[in-house]
Amino acid sequence: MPVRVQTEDFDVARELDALRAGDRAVGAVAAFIGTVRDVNLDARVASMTLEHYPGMTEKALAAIVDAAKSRWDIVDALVIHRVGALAPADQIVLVGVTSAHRGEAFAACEFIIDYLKTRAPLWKKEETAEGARWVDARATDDEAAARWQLPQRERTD
Amino acid sequence: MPVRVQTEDFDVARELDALRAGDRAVGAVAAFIGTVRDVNLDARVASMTLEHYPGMTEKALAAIVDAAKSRWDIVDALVIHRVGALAPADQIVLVGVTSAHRGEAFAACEFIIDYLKTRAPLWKKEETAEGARWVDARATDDEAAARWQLPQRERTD
Amino acid sequence: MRDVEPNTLSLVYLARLREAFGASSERIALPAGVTTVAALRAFLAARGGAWAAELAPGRAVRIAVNHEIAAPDAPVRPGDEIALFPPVTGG
Amino acid sequence: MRDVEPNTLSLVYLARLREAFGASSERIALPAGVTTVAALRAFLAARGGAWAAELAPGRAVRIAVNHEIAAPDAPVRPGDEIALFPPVTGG
Repeated sequence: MPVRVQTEDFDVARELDALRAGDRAVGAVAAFIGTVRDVNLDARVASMTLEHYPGMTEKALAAIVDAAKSRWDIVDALVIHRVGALAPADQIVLVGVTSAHRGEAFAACEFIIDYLKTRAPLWKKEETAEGARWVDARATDDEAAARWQLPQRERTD
Repeated sequence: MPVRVQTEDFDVARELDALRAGDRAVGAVAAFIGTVRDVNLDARVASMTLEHYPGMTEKALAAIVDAAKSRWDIVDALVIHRVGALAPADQIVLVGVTSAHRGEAFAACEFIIDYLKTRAPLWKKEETAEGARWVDARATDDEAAARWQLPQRERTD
Repeated sequence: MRDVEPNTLSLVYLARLREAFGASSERIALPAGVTTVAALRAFLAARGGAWAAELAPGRAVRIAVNHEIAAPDAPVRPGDEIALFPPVTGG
Repeated sequence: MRDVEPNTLSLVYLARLREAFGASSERIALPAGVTTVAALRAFLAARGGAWAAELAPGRAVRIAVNHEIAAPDAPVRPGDEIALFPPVTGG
């Protein structure tokens, strides 16, 4: 199963080992791990809650992985995204990509996380000393996704 | 210690956890793992030996990490490279980079592995059915390193 | 397209919109004249209060029809599951 | 610049060159007239056999002086550790 949404933490080594198991043509593994920062926009973050849209999230992540596989010559790719309550320094997301050579693995890995950040239905709510707040979408994430020149996602605003 | 040369295997999760421990400003970890492929240039690889130049290797890796740190706004970086006898699917090298945001982590991670492949004094010897052979340097590795537009390494050929 | 009562829509509200509307989902009869995503948005905004505020033209709202992000002119059909949510912030 | 006999060079051969030369290191007296990396390479090539073959002009050989890759016109000084090796293939 190339995508998972779960409340539990994950072991990066175990997940990447499983991803490349059974295919010895793999020579390169690129990985990205997103973690909870304790400071965001100058406010200290005490904890965070990740909400998602069950059903759609898995489909959106699978579609992003499929797009990466059709675009680059990679062997396999994996996305694990946590939901629920998280604390600073906790792992949030793992993207792993295997390929024969590193260039494809790096590009596909960065593509997947860029698209995940603009297309997967997940939302962060931070608890800070000033109260709880929903994290605002960042224009820089839209710009990062736009670099890949996929058709723009549909907008309804 | 941001660079290590060792015969032992490494645990990717433990190494990346240690790299980001103690700095909760880290929001992004980019990692690259190089592994032994069982096929290279059409010959099946039964095993591999990594030779290096003790003393210089550590200095070269540290210089590459320093160059990455001066070029990108990253928190920290790590390189572990194995030497000695390796089998197909074994881990060869780990590059890990931590930063507040992912763009810097990805760029610095790819920079480090590109430069490592052209500047660190390490050599692969493959044992195949047709006998042992030293792996030839790949022109594509030189091209990958050249993308970063550092001054060309000195050549004595 | 699920096995539901005819002529109803299943609406889902997420994150800030869920909190603002005080509901995570509801089932409504397909309103007369609502054949597109844009028309559904306008219909809900006409409820006033938080609905008007959150769904006002210009506010960044994403709408998914049956788990796919949809454009304003995308069709709305009986039995659809339609989700309204703010721009995503995962990863 | 190490604490060694005066007027010697410490030479190191690695990977394919180590095998071709049948040695991983040697210490030699600084040859008369050898003041640069290029001159040292020519001096070693003049030994003939594998030395001539591996160090012929046009063969890809990297030379490090005291652990730093050096250009052909880089100086060679007494006490230097000078390593000769093929293009690297780690990672």
